[in-house]
Amino acid sequence: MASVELRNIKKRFGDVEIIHNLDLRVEPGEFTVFVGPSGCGKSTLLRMIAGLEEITAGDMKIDGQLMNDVAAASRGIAMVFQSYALYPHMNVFKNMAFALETARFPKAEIEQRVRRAAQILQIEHLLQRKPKQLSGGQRQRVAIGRAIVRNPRIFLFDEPLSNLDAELRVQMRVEIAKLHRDLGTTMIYVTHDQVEAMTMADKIVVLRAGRIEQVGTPLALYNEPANQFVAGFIGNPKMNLLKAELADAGPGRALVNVAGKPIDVPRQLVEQHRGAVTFGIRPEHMELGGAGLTLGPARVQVVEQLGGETLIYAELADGQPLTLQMQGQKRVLPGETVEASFDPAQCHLFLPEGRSLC
Amino acid sequence: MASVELRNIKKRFGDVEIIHNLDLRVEPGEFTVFVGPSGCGKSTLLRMIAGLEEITAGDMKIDGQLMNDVAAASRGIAMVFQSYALYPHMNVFKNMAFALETARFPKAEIEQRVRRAAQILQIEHLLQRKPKQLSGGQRQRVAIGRAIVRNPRIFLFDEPLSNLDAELRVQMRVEIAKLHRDLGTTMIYVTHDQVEAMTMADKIVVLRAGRIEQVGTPLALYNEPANQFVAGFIGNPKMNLLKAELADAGPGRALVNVAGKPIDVPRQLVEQHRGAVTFGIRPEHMELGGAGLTLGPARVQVVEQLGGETLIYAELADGQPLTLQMQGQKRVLPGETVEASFDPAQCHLFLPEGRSLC
Amino acid sequence: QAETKLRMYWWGSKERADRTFAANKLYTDKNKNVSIEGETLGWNDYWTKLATQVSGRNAPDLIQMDYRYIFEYARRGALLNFDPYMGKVLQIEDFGKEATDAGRVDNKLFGVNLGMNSMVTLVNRSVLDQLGFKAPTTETTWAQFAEMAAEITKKANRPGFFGVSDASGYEPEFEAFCRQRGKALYTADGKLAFTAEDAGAWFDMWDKMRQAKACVPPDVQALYKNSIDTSPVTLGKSAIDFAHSNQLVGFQALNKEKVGIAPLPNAGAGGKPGQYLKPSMLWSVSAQSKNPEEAVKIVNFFVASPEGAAAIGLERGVPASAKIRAALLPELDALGKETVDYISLMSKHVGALPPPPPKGAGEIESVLRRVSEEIAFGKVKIAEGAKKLVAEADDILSRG
Amino acid sequence: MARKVLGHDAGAYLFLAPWLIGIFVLTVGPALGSLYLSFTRFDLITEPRFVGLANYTRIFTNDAKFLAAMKVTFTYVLLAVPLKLIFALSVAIVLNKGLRGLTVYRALFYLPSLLGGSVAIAVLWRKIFAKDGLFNDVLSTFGIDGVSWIGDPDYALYTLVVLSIWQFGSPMIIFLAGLRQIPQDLYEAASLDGASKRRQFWKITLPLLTPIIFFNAIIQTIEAFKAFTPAFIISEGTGGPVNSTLFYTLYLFQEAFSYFRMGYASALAWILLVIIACFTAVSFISARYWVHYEE
Amino acid sequence: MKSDAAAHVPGTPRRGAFGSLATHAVLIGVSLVMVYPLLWMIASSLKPDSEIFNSASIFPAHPNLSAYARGWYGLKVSFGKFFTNSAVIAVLAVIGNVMSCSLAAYAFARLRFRGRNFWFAIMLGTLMLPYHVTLIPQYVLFLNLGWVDTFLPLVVPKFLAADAFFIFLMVQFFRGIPRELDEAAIMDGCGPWRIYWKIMLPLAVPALATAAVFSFIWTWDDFFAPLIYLNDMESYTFQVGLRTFVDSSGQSDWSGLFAMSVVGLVPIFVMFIFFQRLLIDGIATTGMKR
Ligand SMILES: Nc1ncnc2c1ncn2[C@@H]1O[C@H](COP(=O)(O)OP(=O)(O)OP(=O)(O)O)[C@@H](O)[C@H]1O
Ligand SMILES: Nc1ncnc2c1ncn2[C@@H]1O[C@H](COP(=O)(O)OP(=O)(O)OP(=O)(O)O)[C@@H](O)[C@H]1O
Ligand SMILES: [Mg+2]
Ligand SMILES: [Mg+2]
Repeated sequence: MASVELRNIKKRFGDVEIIHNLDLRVEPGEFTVFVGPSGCGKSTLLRMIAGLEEITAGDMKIDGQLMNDVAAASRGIAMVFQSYALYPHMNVFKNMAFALETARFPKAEIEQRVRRAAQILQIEHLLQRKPKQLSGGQRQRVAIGRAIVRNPRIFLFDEPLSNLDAELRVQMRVEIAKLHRDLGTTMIYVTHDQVEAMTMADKIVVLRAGRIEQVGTPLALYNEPANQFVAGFIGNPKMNLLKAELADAGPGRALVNVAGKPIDVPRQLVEQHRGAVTFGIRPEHMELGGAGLTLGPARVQVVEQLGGETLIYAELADGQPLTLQMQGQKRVLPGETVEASFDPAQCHLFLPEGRSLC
Repeated sequence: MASVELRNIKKRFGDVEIIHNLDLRVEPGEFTVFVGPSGCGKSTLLRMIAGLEEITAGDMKIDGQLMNDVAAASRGIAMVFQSYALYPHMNVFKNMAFALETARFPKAEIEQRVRRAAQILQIEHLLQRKPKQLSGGQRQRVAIGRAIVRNPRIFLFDEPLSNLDAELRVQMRVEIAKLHRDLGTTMIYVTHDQVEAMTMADKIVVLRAGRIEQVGTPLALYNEPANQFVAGFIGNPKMNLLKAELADAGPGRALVNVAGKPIDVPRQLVEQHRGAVTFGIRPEHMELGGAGLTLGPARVQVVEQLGGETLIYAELADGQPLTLQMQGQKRVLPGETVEASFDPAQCHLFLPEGRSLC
Repeated sequence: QAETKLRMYWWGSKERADRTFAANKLYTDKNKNVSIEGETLGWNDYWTKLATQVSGRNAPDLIQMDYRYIFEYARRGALLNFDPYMGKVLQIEDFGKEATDAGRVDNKLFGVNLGMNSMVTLVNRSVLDQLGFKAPTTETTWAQFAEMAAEITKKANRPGFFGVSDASGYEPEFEAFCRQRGKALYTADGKLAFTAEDAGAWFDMWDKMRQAKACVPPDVQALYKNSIDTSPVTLGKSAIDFAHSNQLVGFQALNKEKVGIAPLPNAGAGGKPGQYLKPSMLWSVSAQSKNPEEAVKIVNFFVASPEGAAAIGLERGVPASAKIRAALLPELDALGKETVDYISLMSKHVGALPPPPPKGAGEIESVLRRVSEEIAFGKVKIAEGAKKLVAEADDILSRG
Repeated sequence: MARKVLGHDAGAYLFLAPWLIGIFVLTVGPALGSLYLSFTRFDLITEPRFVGLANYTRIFTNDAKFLAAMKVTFTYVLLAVPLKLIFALSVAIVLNKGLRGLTVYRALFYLPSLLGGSVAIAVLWRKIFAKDGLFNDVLSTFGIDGVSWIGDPDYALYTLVVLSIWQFGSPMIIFLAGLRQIPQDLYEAASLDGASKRRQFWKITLPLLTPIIFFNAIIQTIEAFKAFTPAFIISEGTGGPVNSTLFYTLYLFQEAFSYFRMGYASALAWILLVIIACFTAVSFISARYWVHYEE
Repeated sequence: MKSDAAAHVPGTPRRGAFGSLATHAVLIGVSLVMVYPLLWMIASSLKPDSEIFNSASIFPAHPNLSAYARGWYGLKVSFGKFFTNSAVIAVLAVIGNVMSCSLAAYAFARLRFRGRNFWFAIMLGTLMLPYHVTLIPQYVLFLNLGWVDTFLPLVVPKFLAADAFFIFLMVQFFRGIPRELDEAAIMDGCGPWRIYWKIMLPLAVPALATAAVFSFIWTWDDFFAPLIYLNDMESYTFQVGLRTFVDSSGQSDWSGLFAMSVVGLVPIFVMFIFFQRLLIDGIATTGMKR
């Protein structure tokens, strides 16, 4: 178990600064998930923690020890690379055994650990294959296997399940969670999968363009996004964000005009503000018909049937898009008009610069 | 617009047969999605269609023309590789322009098309970078860009969005769908993302270990899986599959014992059978409390809070696992006992060998 | 175990190696405390390695020397002066002054003559016989020679076959030509002893022969690399070439037809002798040798003891010692006999040994060759070329 | 980054240790020795005598042979290097196609390089390019009346250029090894982009082979500047006919070992080194613009 | 080698029978030009000396193998001994070069250290100085070490990476190996030594094979260094042995020379065939996303 502390971390590639003065503490044994848009710096951050990328400025500590100049090999970190980076000349077994051999584990134990990992990853029948004889998902599993055979201080996973099918992904998720439980190792995990992030994380770190937007437990991020970006990024489909006017606010309530409708939001604003705001409501918090407030009739543009649920992409009277997520297979056709209701307690308000107002 | 026809296709790597006598027809202009577990042969199939992999046996026709021996370069196919295969020595612009330059498009048009694609893919600011200076998701987008600048007869996408964040993924999905609508090009798309498969496909092909399990529209697969494998594979979280006894069956109804509970399933069996069957019910079709039938009390093992929904992993009285998907954030704790109800019309029954019974 | 180890170094053929090793064995059998390690190489590599070893102060004790190089090494102090050993360990009085002095540089003896040698006109006897020509004699003048060569070309009437090689770049023949005119290549004090006029006459003579198709064209001659295998005679391009008498055996080995040797042409009436007898090769001892006396003894064994001489035979040339020569004569084969006869014949027609050439003589030889080619290929005029030769030679000599 | 892998430079120097020892023990001493000698008069046997810049002065002001050697060498470098590389690359490309009998061809094509500068090659080369040689026989079937290629000062050097091209085996093998390192999936991508074999060659193979092309170009240039053995083919090291094959190192060798002027030869060597170093430096600078490295 | 079938790029049509026939025709034509000298050498070894230089025909009038026996036992020491000497030196050279040069190359290609560019320039510089001028100082050096007339001057420099050619060659190939593999190995706890040994070397097999082939062949073919440093005939190498056949000033055994030249080609040719099998498909870049 090891803590990771980043203080004032910067990363520059040539002239371009990719990570800007980032501060973060990962507690010992914590499962931390990094999420953020493509290219925001997640992999770079992991690589800096691993010691593969020089830290342009700032301090990186593991267990309180300054690590900036410690060799990657001696940091005691295992990592699953986004690009797998399998050793092309070694078969799957050798790929997974390599770290153990490096650490001079006894043969029998190597054998046992690798077989165990292979079993978990369902690649036992592939142990003799070379990487080029594997499918994408199989390669990815070998890459995971290479990390999990070890007992490092810290695990770094860079989108480790992105090429697996849903079923396998669930299984792997469970296995990684179990590994975390069993070993108690500190884990940092990059993913684009909301379900993974929500279910695995003790703490989610939302990154955007090299800055941390919010750190918190999954539900905290879902329920109380610190800003519009986090609100939009956490939750799938994305929260509806509508232009609105904050007309009035009192203790525990605020009056906003959205798409020409006045809506009374029963929430306490954190600061005084009048005028333009962004009004947010999640697609899954709206229902067709129902008793709550409505934003008025919306014209259906596109309907997506996912089997267990139906997504309706509609347009409000003032032209703003609105997404609705319905349970089951709803028979709604494009061109129809629907009216969806919601519980105003589930709304969010954001300042024009993005900060959450409540 | 071009049709693709595979007849009796086999693929062998050395001694291992990967694809077994596969037959498939993709209609001109159709959007076909391949899904299947990791390593089932999806990429191999794409590569055979593209002409990158020799066809061991069988015929591959495009627009009725035998293609087995036609060079990849002259098949008029664009492909997004699972491994990207970006040209490392060319910058992003050049990577995307390469095919157009090859086809001797005028400079201005190349410029315009590449910029347009870069805009869609949100990589305009990266056009001068080399692939090694890109993040994983950025590379993947370049790989997509390389395909979509062209006007091929057929598009092949091999898990093109796997490394993108949710928001971008939705945008890209929309863009690809739009491309399909605008160009009407035949598209074959491999994905592990249920949402992508369900929303984009005209037709989903479910593969398993080199064989086709079922071909059909998304909702057909969801609602009427031909067998237990498809039932389990389509839909996320996975359908609950429970051991059961088929006690009796009459026209339009069947009586099964599941976990010691007799359940009357109002469905017409396709053939006569008694004894062991598998009983299937999707997690999203179960609700806590409610008026439907129940499988008796279940002990909660794990609860996953996804924000918009809650997954409950429980255990029935006879020890069989049961997953429940609930709307919103349910306050259920492991160790509690819950009882979930369901509409028996949404049940499925499968023969021991897997075939669907209704 | 032998206490005294000596290294012996020579170039040459397998035949020579066999004989030398045999002689060494004879010697060491008699002198149990001595061992001789023999090293043999081909001509070209020999000198590079020798230079390296001498420079590295690791020269072999016994060095087979060539007349062309002895001055270079002797003047630089690399060789042992034999004079102190003369008459004691080294008993070569019966060589005669000429043959002994051939190993002298600046009045000190640095090389012991291993065999007598002289320039020859090498002829393809079969061709000459066939065409009805006689090999040149001591009477033949350059003019007659040129005429005959032209005749041969005409008579043979084969494309690419000529009377004689183009020897305008051959230094020994040019030297003979100069001597016949009463000049020489170098004066005793190391200056040039011929003039541009002499050179001009020489080049002019050959140019005329070229015009008359008496000699091979320059592009053929250009391939001659100072070796038997590249001689126009060996390659079947000419009937006559120039060489040294000890090369007869080598020539015959590479020629299907019968070859023979004859004297060089002379300047005719009033001409001086051009040829002289020089050693085919010499034994020298390194100045760095730790056992100079033993080394000199071995030299003596090779040239003055009947056993040693018998072992090496005539392979290195006709022994200078009359005594030894007499002892060996009976075992001569036809070619050997021809050589010995030639040397005996020539002894009456040769002039005195020229003064030792100065440093830089080797380079001047290459200048002669180059200038002759420039003239032959028409790159410079004859007079100009002659002047160039003299000027460049002077420059080299002044550089030292 | 790698600094950190090792903690400090020491680790890297450990890898370099054998080479560094070699450099200091075997190379630096002799090299500096020869540099010193270049300022002396040294006849190999007697002690070197310091003469300052005299050797260099003479080379640059009063040495016709130096100029001749420079001309010969530069002509040779400028002709032989590009032609040989192009030839080696072309053959490597053809052989890389996975033809049947690949190994046999590869071995056969390497044969001339195995023979090196052996005596046999010398004899043969002279036979082939003589006036009545094989080459002219071939020409005459086309009705061309050839000259004595090897004996004529105007052509002799070109036959050596041909010889150099003919011995293209080493760069060919290195190209082949380099071709094997190019990832196959890029060809797959390119063929789907509609690129013909030819275009794949120009746009994928060639750019990705640039590190190897660069290597071969540098090495071949250095080798060509130092060409020595070929001179023995025609002239047994005299540089003839008429200095037309007087390669720089041959001249240097003559000065050193035939004329006992090691000091002068050393000066010649250092001038050559500077010339080659300039060429190489320019190549390295230009490499930034055309050589693609994976990292 | 599996190359024939496997190297066919799938999906590309196999070249028509005619196309490949044409390619083969050209290749065979070129091969003839390449092989001609060998044939000529063999033919010459079967001729008497007097026929070698002035006979127009390549075919011997009366082929006869005697030159082989004569050549083999022609010198005081038989060619068997020279053969062994050459083989020992060449094998040691291969080992030395591959080991020491790959070490240095790894440092240049992958490690960043102060003075790297400087040393790299020095390394290239050593390629540029003609060896003739360093010969004498080097000779003196080896003489003082007592190494002259042993194999040491021929072998030890190879273990000290004196052949910058191979360093440079390997640097170029090492640089083509994706750095991510190093990084993966670093994460697996490898230090630079293990990366070098377990990652770089296996992935650079084609380059190492090339270096090995060239080391062997060039060492085998080298005559200058053995000529200078070996005195005792017992220690002569094959090439030096060959050189003693030819003495341009006098009598030479030409057919013996050619016979032995042919024999001398056998080991290097075999070595070439053997090692070129290692010029297998580059494996360096599969197994990762790019
Ligand atoms: N060169 C090869 N040699 C042997 N087996 C191979 C080779 N290439 C692929 N395979 C095997 O063929 C099967 C199908 O591979 P393919 O890449 O088509 O899978 P996939 O369906 O695309 O999987 P994924 O979703 O993981 O990408 C896999 O089991 C793989 O191990
Ligand atoms: N070598 C480099 N030179 C310049 N820019 C680089 C380099 N490597 C990465 N970048 C840039 O740094 C940013 C962060 O990259 P990083 O790989 O950390 O993104 P990421 O968050 O992992 O994205 P993804 O989810 O797409 O993998 C990207 O915008 C990328 O373009
Ligand atoms: Mg990343
Ligand atoms: Mg795949």
